Amino acid sequence: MDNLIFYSAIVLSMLMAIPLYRAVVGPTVLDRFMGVNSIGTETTVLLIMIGFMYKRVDMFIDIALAYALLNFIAVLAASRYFHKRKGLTEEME
Amino acid sequence: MIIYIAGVLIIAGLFFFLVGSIGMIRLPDFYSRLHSAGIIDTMGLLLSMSGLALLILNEFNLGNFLSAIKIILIIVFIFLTSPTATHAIVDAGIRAGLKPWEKKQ
Amino acid sequence: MDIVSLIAAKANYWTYVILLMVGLYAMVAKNNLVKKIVGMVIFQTAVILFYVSIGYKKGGTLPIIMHGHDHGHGVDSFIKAADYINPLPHVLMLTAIVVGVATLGVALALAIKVYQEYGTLEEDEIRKQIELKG
Amino acid sequence: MSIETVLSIKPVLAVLVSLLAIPGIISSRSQNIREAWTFAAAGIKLLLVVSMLPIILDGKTINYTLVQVFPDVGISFRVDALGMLFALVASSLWIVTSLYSVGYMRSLDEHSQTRYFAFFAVAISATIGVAFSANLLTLYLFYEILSLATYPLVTHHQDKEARSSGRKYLLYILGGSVGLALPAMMITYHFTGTLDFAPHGVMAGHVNSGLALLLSMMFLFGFAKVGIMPMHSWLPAAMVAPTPVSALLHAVAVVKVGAFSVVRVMTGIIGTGVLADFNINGIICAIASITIVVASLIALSQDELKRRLAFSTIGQLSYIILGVALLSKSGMTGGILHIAMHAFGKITLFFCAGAIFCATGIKYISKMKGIGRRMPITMTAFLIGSLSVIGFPPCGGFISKWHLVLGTIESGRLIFLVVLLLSSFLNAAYFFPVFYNAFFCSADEVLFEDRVEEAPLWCVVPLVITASLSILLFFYPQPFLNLASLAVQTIMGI
Amino acid sequence: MKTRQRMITFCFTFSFLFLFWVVFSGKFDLFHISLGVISCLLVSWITSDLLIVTHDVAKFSRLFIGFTLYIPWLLWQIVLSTIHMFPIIFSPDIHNKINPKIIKIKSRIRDHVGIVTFANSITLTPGTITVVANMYGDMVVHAIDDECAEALPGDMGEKVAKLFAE
Amino acid sequence: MKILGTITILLCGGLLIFFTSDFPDFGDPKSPASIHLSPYFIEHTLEDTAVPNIVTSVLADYRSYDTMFETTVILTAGLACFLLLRIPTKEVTRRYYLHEPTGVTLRFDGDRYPKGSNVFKRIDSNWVPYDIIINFTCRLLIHFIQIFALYVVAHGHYSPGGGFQGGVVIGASIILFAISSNLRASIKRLGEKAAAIFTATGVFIYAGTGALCMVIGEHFLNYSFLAPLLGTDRIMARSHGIFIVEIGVAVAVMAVMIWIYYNLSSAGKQDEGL
Amino acid sequence: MTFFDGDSSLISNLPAIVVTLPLFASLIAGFLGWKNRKAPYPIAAVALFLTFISSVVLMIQVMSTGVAIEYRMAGWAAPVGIVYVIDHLSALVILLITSIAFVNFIANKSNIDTVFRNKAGAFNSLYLLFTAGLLGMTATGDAFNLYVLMEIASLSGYALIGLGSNRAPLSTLNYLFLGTIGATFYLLGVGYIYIATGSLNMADIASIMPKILDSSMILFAFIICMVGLLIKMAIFPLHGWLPNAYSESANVAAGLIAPLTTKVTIYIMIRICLTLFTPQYTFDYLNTSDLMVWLAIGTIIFGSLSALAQKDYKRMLTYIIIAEVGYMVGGFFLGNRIGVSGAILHIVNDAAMTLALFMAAGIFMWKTGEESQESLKGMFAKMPFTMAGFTVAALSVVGVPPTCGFFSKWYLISGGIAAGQYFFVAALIFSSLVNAILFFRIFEIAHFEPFKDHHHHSSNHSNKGEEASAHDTHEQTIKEAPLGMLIPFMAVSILLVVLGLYSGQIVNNIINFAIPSSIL
Amino acid sequence: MILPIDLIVLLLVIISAFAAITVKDLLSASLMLGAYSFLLCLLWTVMGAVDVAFTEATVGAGVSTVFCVAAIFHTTRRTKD
Repeated sequence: MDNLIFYSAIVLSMLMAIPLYRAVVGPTVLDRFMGVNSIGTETTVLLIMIGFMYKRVDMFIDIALAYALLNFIAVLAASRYFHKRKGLTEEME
Repeated sequence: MIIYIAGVLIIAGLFFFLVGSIGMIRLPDFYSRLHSAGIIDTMGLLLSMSGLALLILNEFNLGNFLSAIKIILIIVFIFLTSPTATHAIVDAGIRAGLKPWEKKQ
Repeated sequence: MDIVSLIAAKANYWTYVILLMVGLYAMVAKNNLVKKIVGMVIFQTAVILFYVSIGYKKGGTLPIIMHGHDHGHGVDSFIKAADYINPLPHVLMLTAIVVGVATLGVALALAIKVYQEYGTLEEDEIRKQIELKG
Repeated sequence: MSIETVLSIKPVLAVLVSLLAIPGIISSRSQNIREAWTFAAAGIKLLLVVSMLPIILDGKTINYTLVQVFPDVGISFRVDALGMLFALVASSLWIVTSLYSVGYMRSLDEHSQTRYFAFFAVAISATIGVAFSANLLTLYLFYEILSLATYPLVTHHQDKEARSSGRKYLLYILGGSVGLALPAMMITYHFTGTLDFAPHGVMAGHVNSGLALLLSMMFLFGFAKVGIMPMHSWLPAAMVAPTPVSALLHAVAVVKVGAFSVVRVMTGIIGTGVLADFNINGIICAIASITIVVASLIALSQDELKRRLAFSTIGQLSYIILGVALLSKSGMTGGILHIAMHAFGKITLFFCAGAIFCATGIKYISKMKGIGRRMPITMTAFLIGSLSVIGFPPCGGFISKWHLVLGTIESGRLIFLVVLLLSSFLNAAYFFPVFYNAFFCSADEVLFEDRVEEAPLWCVVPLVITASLSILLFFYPQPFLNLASLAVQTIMGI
Repeated sequence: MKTRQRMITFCFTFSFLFLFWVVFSGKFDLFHISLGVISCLLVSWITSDLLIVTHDVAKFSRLFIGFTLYIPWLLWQIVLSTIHMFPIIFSPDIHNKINPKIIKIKSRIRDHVGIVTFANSITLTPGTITVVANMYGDMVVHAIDDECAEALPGDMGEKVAKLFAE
Repeated sequence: MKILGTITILLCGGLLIFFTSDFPDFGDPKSPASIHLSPYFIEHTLEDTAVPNIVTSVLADYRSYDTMFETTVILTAGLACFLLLRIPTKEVTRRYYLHEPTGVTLRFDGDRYPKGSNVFKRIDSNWVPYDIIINFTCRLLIHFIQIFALYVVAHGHYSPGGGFQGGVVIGASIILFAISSNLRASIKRLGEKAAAIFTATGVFIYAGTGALCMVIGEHFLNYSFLAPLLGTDRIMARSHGIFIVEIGVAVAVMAVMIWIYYNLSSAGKQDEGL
Repeated sequence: MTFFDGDSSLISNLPAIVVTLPLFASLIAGFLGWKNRKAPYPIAAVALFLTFISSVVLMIQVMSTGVAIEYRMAGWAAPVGIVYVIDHLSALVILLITSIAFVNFIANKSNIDTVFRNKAGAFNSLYLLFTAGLLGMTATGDAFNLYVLMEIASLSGYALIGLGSNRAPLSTLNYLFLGTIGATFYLLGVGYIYIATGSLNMADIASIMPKILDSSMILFAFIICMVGLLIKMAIFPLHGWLPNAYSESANVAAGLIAPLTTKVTIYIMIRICLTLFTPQYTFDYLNTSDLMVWLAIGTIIFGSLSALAQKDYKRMLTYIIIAEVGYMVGGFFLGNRIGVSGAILHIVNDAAMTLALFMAAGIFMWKTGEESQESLKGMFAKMPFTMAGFTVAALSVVGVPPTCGFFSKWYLISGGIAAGQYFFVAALIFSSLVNAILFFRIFEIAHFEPFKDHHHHSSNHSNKGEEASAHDTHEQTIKEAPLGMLIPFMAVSILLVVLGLYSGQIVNNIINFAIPSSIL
Repeated sequence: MILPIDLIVLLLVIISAFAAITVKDLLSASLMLGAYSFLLCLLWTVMGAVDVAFTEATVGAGVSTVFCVAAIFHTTRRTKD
């Protein structure tokens, strides 16, 4: 079972490259929001998996929880920017 | 027995993560990509987290039980926040004037 | 030493150097003030990576005593230092993170002030304005 | 020969007394009270200095250390014969100069008189401090204070000319002291570990010939107040100052402090032994001689009276250096004595120049035709002063020059005898036109109207005093002569 | 009446939060329980006005039961729509497969909580995303293809409406 | 500048990477860092302080003095942002009001705004309509975030977390409130003044505990002298002392995060913002 | 001295009190600032005064016992916990910091009231926090604790500086970047030390040091720490942030920050080199002297020349500060006893001089509202007392006896000669001359040019004739600075002379004990 | 055991750091900074520094991103580099 968790964690961390790709490449800012949001979700799972690898899940759950909540705040704040400032591109060159 | 169910759930969760990620790359515009990002937030998270929760319960005691409940709570929270965040992002996109991709007739 | 174990042994330190340099580059060479601030954050976190890497111990578990919850202060004679990751760098880095966020706040406040004064965040444009004003 | 020392706070008091008068000077409401403070301070200072005279003449010295600032070096005072001589000159002439200042400043209605008197007091304090300093550090300290305190005096008029002259003044004086004298002092301290003036110098055994030469030159040019060429050109420039200041600069305080410092360093730090051993004194003598001759020649070509006097001063100062550098007994006596004799002579000349300016507003010699008929007292005093400077018998200047001439012969360097005689001739040459213009021009050439009269009493009295003192010193040079020979005894160890 | 309502809200918030505390804490000694009580009192005192779902206990319990029934159904819907997304994502000709469109739907839900529940359910099911929702039940939805668009408001709307029916 | 920067960075980086070869290997249990000082902490934390989380015990006891100043750093940042940004303008030239029954937006210039009216509601100049989804979800979440944060503060002894993390999470919850509704509503609940006073209070709790120890006993922050006050033995006194200062940290950090956010998001006007 | 013999709890806790007193006062000031605008100032003033008193007591205590006081924070002994170590050196610097903070605060009361108005509470708080940070940096014996306190001092410094003129935020932001780079490099250096020794306590590290002298990590730790500190003290190639930041800040802030920041950083450098890395490593093993002295020479030359090019009074002062940094760094790295004494003495003297100059700047600014040198026209006539004090300070910078600048320069030059670093000596003398030119340029302007009233420009415009004859009648129209500013300023300028005269005592009784005996 | 994950996350961290300073839009930069913080948090947990990870999660991901966005809200998104 340890091996399963271990390999799943590796796979999951590799999978995180894809949302990261979306976040890095864009093309719009909103794609980046989406990518960051997805990274957050996957990281939450990965955190708990690491907890299993250390055999002390109870220590990691709090972090995962905080993580999930605060990820939300960050993305919300960023999208609030567009709620109040019009224009995706007009401020940019 | 529980272990195997948990293992299957985790692998299924990973599979959905993969699916969502591929969708995020392949779909043509931001709005449709959000749909596939939704898979990550819902199915992927749900399955893998419940797998992990089951895995904890494999060795049953009070502490582990509470840990499992906390994992379920994480799911609940993410099910609350994820659609809100998605909604906020979409709203931002609409307000920012990002035109949805439309199929060329 | 074959290449794999070399990478395993040093990758963290290399990464810290890379991050440090990325941050430093942004602070030195970038033109935009907020970009510089972003670089500053990266720069500071690089050091945190360095410290945390120092603290890691192979085969060690988290620096929280196992089964320490139940007996209040019953002396556990079997606690072995090698079993636990070095906690001291973690403590130091908590402080460093806090310092980082404090600095970030002040830097952003200053950036807002600069923007209010010049209407731009680009350093060369600001410099041009200063020259124009004499 | 052991020198008996006496511990006394008197030298410190003598230095401080004029400083203590400054608050009084500044806070005074009326001119009279202000000047009363000045005179009181001057009087007390003279009394203090004179009260120490018997002890010094007994062959003792007075010591007092204020604070210890470095290991073995402190702000400390010592009164010996050489310092006493200088202090006596300075403090006695201060009274006269103050007297003269009052007349001069009031009659010309100068501005900022309070500032003038305050800085005058600081300057005189610093002068006494230099005279009484026991080590090079203390000397340097007061030297710098003097440089800075005279700056506002030199630039008293606050106009463009004063500004550029002030610049030049500071450039030379401060540049020399910070750039040359200070490092020389540090190097000395590093090699010898002490800065105290010892009778035979402290360098012997610590330095080689190259370093000794380097240090001597650094000191000689670093104490730029002595006006050795090429560090002389501040002096003519500083003539923009009011005349009492010029008198102070050129007769009493500034230039004499430079000369005194050089003498002190040559005897007390470098030491006659070292000078003689490495034949440095020859080089110094040569430099001094060149200065003497060149300065006299330049003086000939000056038309402005004060500038001519200034170049005269440059030449006369080098007599002192030359005399001491000859390292013969008489030469040294003459050099030291010249500090006093030249002071009395030159101050008379400056007073006269000031009085003329006061009464007529004229600065140029060529325009002074016939002035002797209108201002007989002043011009007579001028005659006496210039005779003293030239070294003509009935005046004090003769005595010092006589000793100098003896000294050249004693030391066997006859070339310097030639220099002395030549320069005396030149001296006469550049003073002669003044008398000629003043007294001997034909009646139709007189440029003055009848109503031109003597300068105010406050101006005339001091110059009469100094002129008569110049003559008196010829007949009664004992106090200075004794002090000078006492100093020479200490230095030469005879 | 007002104070009683407030008391109820307060008690409700408090007990709910305390439940959470116990789950989080997992420590049942006096020290930690009292800490929990203090914390929950603090939070419910500061923010009790934010969590007004209803003042009616009966309605609340009905809602609670309704929700417990609704959530498994929602999960099943999520699974279904995810499976619906599969062929779209893996199809080689993805641009022909999808037909994104923005549609307006109207539901008869008037309750705020109901609208939020419905909107979030729509977003949670892959294939549809709520763009705008207002308090009168009008919604703008982005759907990835026609099938998803046609399924709205559909069963889901019905169920939520029934749940929050007055 | 860019080229110069690149060269410098490459040189520095190369040098730093080159020197990593002398480091002990990653995770080497025999490195000096692992064998000199840290074993003491690991082996003595339970008998000294009865706190299983070694990070907490080191943070708030062995190196509590650092942590006090860490909190002070936060306070300094809050004060700095305030001092730099805050514009104490009483007169607002232009305000927008929503007439709630009709939904009409009105603009008032100068001083002529409807004071004390029930039907008019002040809105931001770049106002977005009330978003029911975001608003409701955030209102729901804030409680849980806060109770979670308090849990984190209270259980810093046993699990990761502690005053600082908990404080930030509480602060984040209020920031979430400010984002989801609007800044003025949030300021009405917890104003700038309260934030500042909370900050000072938080640091004061920490430093005051230290000073109390100094007054009672001998050393600054030596909690074991608090034992008679707390009614426990010296070891538990340390544990409780840690808890007290963690509360102080939490209060200070919470308030500062909010304070800085207020100032940043409204650019010092404390009126309308993100 | 029975007062100190008793095991009084207050006395034994002094090291903690000195640092925490400003901290507490800042909390209370910040707290009360919301209630009453006038309340924070007296509190802060009293707290600074008490801190000053306690630092004096601390100094006396150290001098009378002759051994370093070790104070254990939280009761844990050295390597485990954090300790404060008050030895002669740190007691001296603590005394310096408290006195300067106090004097500057007292002198700027009216400034604080007018410039900061509603934010006076926050300002006073930050002022106290800055002081506390510097005091802590000085007192601490723990390498990491130093970093935290450094950040407190820096952050509050940024805030204080950033509230200056319109351009201040930009320069402060640059300062912040550079300051952060410096502090982070220092932190990194501490990390390298930690990885090599496993300890954070300075004394503990020093005791491990001899075993690992040739470890490359220690070498790198040294380099990185030094680079960080050199950035923070604005040495020549890394100085860019300082002039703008200091010259554009408010006067009251500049009066605190300019004298202290660089000096305390230099103190930290000395502390790190002597206590942490041990002189054996710094001077004998690494032989850093030549490189650092050349760096110092560059700094001195550059600072002096740049100062020459400035038209603005405060900017000129900032470049002088840079040059002075070169003095101290160079003096320290001469590596002999005289040079190090000179460097330490110059820390004290230069802080006092800079304080006086910036206070003068504050007074001029208060009077004229301008900062260019041209605005000082006719100041000698207008405000003779201020200018007298200014003259003393200027002469001290130039290095004219008996002001204190001369004596520290004396030690530095002696040290340079003893170490054979003749270029350093030359640079010092060159810089003295340049300083002389700089200040006499100002004197000339203030002395020769007629006064122009900037405040009442319109009223004076009509009667130009009066203005021309202004200096004739100036004795009736003296307008000095307000007494609240003038008296502290005069006190500081008198102090400059007193410090000079007593520098021998300071060196013999304090600095001699501060330098380890291994330095000859 | 933990190493492979460590290496992968390190790689991701570097990528996001580069992205954060190269992206030509400040809002994106601050978001990338948030992502960078997330990944760092992951990295800390991988290395067993749970407290640091917790702090990084709360501060780096939550609060500092919000601060950045708030500051950008009041300045501008535009950047030339």
